[in-house]
Amino acid sequence: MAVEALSPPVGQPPDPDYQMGLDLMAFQQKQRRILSIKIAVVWLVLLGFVISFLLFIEFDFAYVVENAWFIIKEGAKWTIIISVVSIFFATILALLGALGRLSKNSIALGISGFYVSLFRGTPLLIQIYVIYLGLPQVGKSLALLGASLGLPFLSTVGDWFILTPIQSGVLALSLNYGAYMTEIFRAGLQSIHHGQNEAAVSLGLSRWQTIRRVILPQAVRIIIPDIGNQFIAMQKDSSLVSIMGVWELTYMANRMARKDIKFMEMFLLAAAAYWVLTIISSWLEGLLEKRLSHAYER
Amino acid sequence: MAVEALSPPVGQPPDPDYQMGLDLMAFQQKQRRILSIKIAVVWLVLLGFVISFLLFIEFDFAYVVENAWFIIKEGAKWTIIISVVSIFFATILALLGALGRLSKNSIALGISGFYVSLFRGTPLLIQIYVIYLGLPQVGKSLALLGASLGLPFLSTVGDWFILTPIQSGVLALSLNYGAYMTEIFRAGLQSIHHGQNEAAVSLGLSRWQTIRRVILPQAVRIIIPDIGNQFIAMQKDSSLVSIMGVWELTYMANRMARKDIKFMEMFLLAAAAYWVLTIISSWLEGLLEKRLSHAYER
Amino acid sequence: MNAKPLIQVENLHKWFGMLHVLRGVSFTVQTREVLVLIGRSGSGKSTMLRCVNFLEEPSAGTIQVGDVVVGCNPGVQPDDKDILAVRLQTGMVFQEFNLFPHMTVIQNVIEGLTTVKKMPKDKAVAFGEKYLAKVGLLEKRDVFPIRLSGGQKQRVAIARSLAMEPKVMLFDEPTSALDPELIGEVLDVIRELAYEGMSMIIVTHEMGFAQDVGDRVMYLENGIIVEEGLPPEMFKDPKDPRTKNFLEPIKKYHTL
Amino acid sequence: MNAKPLIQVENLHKWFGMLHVLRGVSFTVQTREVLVLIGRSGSGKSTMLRCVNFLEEPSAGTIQVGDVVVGCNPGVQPDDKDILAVRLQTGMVFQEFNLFPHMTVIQNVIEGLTTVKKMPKDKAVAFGEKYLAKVGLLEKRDVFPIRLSGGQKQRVAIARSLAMEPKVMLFDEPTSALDPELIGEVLDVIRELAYEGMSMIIVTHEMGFAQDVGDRVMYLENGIIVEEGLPPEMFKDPKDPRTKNFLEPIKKYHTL
Amino acid sequence: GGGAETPEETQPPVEQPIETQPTEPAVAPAEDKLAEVMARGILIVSSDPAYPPQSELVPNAVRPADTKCATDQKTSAELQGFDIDVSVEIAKRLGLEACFVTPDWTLITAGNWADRWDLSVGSMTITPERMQNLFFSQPYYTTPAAFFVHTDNTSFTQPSDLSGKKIGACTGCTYDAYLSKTLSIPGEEINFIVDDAVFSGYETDSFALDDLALGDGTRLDAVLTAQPTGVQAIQSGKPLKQLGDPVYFEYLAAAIDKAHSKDPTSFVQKLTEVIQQMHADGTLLGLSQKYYGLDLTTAAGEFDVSLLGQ
Ligand SMILES: Nc1ncnc2c1ncn2[C@@H]1O[C@H](COP(=O)(O)OP(=O)(O)OP(=O)(O)O)[C@@H](O)[C@H]1O
Ligand SMILES: Nc1ncnc2c1ncn2[C@@H]1O[C@H](COP(=O)(O)OP(=O)(O)OP(=O)(O)O)[C@@H](O)[C@H]1O
Ligand SMILES: [Mg+2]
Ligand SMILES: [Mg+2]
Repeated sequence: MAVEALSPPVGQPPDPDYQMGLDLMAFQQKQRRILSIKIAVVWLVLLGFVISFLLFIEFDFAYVVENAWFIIKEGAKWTIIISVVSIFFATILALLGALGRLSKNSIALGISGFYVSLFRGTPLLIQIYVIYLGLPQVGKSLALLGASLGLPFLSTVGDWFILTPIQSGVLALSLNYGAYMTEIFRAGLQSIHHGQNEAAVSLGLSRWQTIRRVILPQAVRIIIPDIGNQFIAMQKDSSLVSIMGVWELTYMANRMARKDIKFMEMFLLAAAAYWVLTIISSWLEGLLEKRLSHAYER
Repeated sequence: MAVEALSPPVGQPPDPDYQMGLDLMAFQQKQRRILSIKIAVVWLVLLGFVISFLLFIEFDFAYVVENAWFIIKEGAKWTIIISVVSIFFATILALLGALGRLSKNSIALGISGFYVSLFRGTPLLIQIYVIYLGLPQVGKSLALLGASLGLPFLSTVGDWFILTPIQSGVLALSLNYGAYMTEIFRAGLQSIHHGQNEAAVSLGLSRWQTIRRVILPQAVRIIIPDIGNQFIAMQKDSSLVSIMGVWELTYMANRMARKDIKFMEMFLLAAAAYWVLTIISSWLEGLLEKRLSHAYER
Repeated sequence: MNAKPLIQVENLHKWFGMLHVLRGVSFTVQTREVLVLIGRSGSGKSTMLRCVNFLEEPSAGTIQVGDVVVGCNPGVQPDDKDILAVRLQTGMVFQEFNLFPHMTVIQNVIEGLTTVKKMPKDKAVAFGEKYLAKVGLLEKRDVFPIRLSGGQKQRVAIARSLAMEPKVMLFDEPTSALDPELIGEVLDVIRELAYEGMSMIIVTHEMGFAQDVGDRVMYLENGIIVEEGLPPEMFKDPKDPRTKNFLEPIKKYHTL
Repeated sequence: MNAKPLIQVENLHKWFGMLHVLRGVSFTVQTREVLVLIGRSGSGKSTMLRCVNFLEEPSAGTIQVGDVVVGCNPGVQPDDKDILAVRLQTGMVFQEFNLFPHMTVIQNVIEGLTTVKKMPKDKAVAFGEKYLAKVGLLEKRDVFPIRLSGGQKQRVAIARSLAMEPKVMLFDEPTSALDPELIGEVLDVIRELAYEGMSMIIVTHEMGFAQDVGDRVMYLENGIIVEEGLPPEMFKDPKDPRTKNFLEPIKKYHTL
Repeated sequence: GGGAETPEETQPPVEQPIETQPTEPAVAPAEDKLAEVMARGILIVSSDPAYPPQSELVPNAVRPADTKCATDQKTSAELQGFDIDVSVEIAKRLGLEACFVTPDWTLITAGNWADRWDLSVGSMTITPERMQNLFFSQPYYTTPAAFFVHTDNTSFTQPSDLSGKKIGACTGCTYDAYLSKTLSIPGEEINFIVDDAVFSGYETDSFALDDLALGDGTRLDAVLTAQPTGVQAIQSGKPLKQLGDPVYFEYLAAAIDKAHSKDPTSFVQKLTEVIQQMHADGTLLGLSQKYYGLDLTTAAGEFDVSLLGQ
């Protein structure tokens, strides 16, 4: 409740029942506080269950404490870097994809439809494999082709196909999430009332001007929570890049676990780290959402 | 266009411009057909790219043809069984979760909130490990506890914690997707216009009757596409149960690949199989959606 | 003195946060009386109506409907049984119809009978058909709401409320969402109910209709009943300057 | 004969699938003339208005606005340049206002000027303020639309259209989404425009207002112009039985 | 590789009658793992068919009709390889049918099998860390670990040239430990001859070999892996070659969960006896020759299992 609402509106006679409103507010606030406390208690009880689960499985707390900082510092760094970079490119891809899906141009429609179907229809893991292991083979074939045709630049082009693990991971994550997000963005763009489009077009704005000036700025607000959700999911999916030896969270935990045969300890440490990352991301997303809703608050 | 619309409405004088309408319809149909053909051409060109990619990497088509049936028969069976069973339980969990999130009861709020946060916040892979590896240890501790306390039934209860790979996989997938779908269902329930709730309550329906008779039946229609999307995603995530030795699609492809060192061949075969499964699922979801929209068609 | 009123609301207050929407409203509705409520947007008309059947929980005040008396005080939740008793005696019709889109017309009408009153299906259908016939829509019995015009939807909504056989009907701007040429059919149904002696509270902007069917008119502003009286007098010659202020521009544009 | 009309629509047809919504409509609007369009819901009023500025593409017919003539034939896409030329000469006001919610009032008003007409920002703002003042909302300059009442929103929408200095204004039920006591302020603005000599086509259900500002009234039914004439005559004594049929119940309930 | 020696005992393996008496009479039969397995009639072995030629799946295999294996277990007809043959032989000598489950490596090495399977015959290296959770039998063979480089490479002539180079291996396995100089194998002195390797970890060795095959130094300079694995990659046409001699040997044994609900002591002893028998009668050597073309078993037969102190 904003502060201004707590004093009677200006220009009107003071409300003789003002105290009743204050009492009601106080009562409701108390109710809300009691509910929050009750919920917190439930969480604590459930956390207690989780911890007694750990006790049941003879969890080696000392080992976790000893190794936590190293794993989280190195692992979380890469998890965050890869997720952030990938969500950035995925957002761009999804934007282009959504515009393609909504256009009337057959080439844009065809490419965006194929892209979404292909990358949503196949597993991310396989996409990573193909990009990491398959692309270099294409590059090699290109170089061979260049040599036989006397086109040396093809060999340079071929080299571009040999991506580092990080590049491969970011490319695969961007393409995969871009495909899922294309559909989300499309729904977001379509959810803008068609009256907005009509008003813009009536003023003389072109189709592209309408999208850029009127539709997109409104859609952003709607799709921010979705981007946030995808970002959270991506943090976990980014663990798949560990198969290429990127030292992110899962890789670090897995390596330690295998070395010292402390699987439960390391997995639960990683899970806790992901959980914290998720909670932080949700919170940041909430902040961003709040900032963007400025124009929509009375 | 339904057949009835093609003849002029009864009770009105025949439209002298009827032919104009037919011509326009024919023209539009032609336009639409041309667009479809153009899009199909774009898809074919893109498929051509994919195939030339395969040629570049010296893809062994004969090998794939030889082994495809074995892998798909055994692998797709398990992929489908596990996905179908898991989406069923996930839907039930999500329904309960969503009702909990929307209730005013602190225990329901606390449990559903904790559930969603925990299972969305941690990776599915780790959830599978914990359920497969960790639960039996809890069961064992329970049995020990039972023995020391002289409660033999605790030992029976302890045995229930030892799950087979399939059970563990279904449990983990259901819990994980249930958490994501809780939020989807909550949004679906909330998207039903509050006037529906008010009308039901005015008639004297209780809160639960309102949910069961008025809100849920309408929400189902809205969330069916989401369930479909989750089901498609789950088909791919179900490959994680392979770590427990379930011979589903990814497992089969991977083990064949290792046997004959044909990674690209087997991964792309698996990818194609998943793609086909996805397309079939989308199509089934569309059918279901259509059936449910019966009451909403003029 | 009158007989015991059907509805008696005393000193009703409603706060939304620190927004004081109803500032101590008291009024009565006698059996067979039609009370018309007019006022600006945001003056609290809907809130008042919704407090009567507890769609909004009153912040303070006493509400009596039929034999049920519910006293509301800050921080005290009214009893669920009392609320249900009140709702069974009141029928509510909304501006946006709020038909259940997944049910046919007859299913809409019998929903309350079968689910709340636990009436056997066949008896409920007979009941429902009676009231569908009353609003002139028996032939739309098995149609889904989406195939009805706005006016037809609202008439089905009225039948749905009537089938529960309430003692009083509450109408919240029942024609505001309708195209002008469809308003008539709905008003005709309400008018007939009035002639048959149904007790009603009607919130409306159709001043001609209000004058026609209302036994009494109440003008609400800022959560306070500013003026009340007989319709012809109120509309021709409002006493309070605020009422005058409200009615003037409407009369200017609505009179042909 | 009149001078060359500002708008001349000839034999306009519009099909939605096999639904023949406009069945060969022809009419003209002279400079400084106010044409009022009335008719039932679904009769094609909005579609007709929207065809004039190509929000809907006409299926067949000729549309002339100012110096631009666009002939439409089945299967021929009109030229984008022509469509833009028509739109720059017409201002459109919608029932649901359609203000851009992410822009302040002044940003809404200058959007067309800066983006379409490429006017420098400061000049556009001066322009915008002039028209905001005209609709009496200069003090709401930097407010976001959500903080405006419905009547204020519609007045900003009118200012936004006027700022583009069109030759003709099209109003599609500009007050249908407004609470009754807010209708007056919007109608007053439109009335003033009429007195100043702005050419307009107005779709409205406010018959009192129509009679007041209209130079000519057209009654549309089933995509055909059934009757047209001078407002007082049409409303008092419609010739066609269909027009009579439409106006009767409205007069019954709308007259105090 | 290990020197090929003719086993002393050339007699064909004789099917031994099973001792139904548990070797440890102090433990009640119901509490004894071996007794439980014998009573059940099948031996449940874990083996992941991800590691040819030790274990791989058989395409289009037909499940025998008379099998006692449960529906979620695989029969010996559906899998093949060195480990599978060893498993079947062990089961046969116990008078049991071998049935297989196929959990991944992590789940096997983690221990706490919850009685889901009886033992792992999965070419598991004996390490002190694994001995926290598992008992090991007499090793049934050894594997040399060797470095592989691209055929184009001419600058490396021996493993010690790889110091400071980019070397790939599986993540968290013994090769990883060797490169980070933390490896210890009971009964063996490890000689760390590569310093400051830039380690690149992979989910499995085969991806490391794939990356090396892309070109000399393109992604990797060398890969450390099991010699048979590297040889198999070379045979499948990858442009790789072995660099110098193997750097160490791993002893690979059957493993048993320490946390079985029944006492596994006598079971472990019995297994050791059976494997020692298989060493003694040349069965294992025969299998080694069949799958690897060389003797990888003699050193394993000589391993003194009592050194493990378990
Ligand atoms: N649930 C709510 N939460 C907060 N404020 C509310 C709520 N419902 C109504 N209000 C506020 O209470 C005031 C009265 O609203 P109400 O709907 O009763 O007015 P009304 O007279 O029915 O207006 P209208 O003619 O527009 O229907 C308004 O200022 C409104 O914004
Ligand atoms: N985009 C569209 N697609 C299909 N049918 C349409 C479309 N737009 C309008 N129609 C149909 O065309 C007919 C005329 O619609 P229109 O909106 O022009 O009527 P109107 O006279 O403006 O009615 P109202 O008073 O309700 O605004 C209606 O039957 C409507 O259902
Ligand atoms: Mg209201
Ligand atoms: Mg219209």
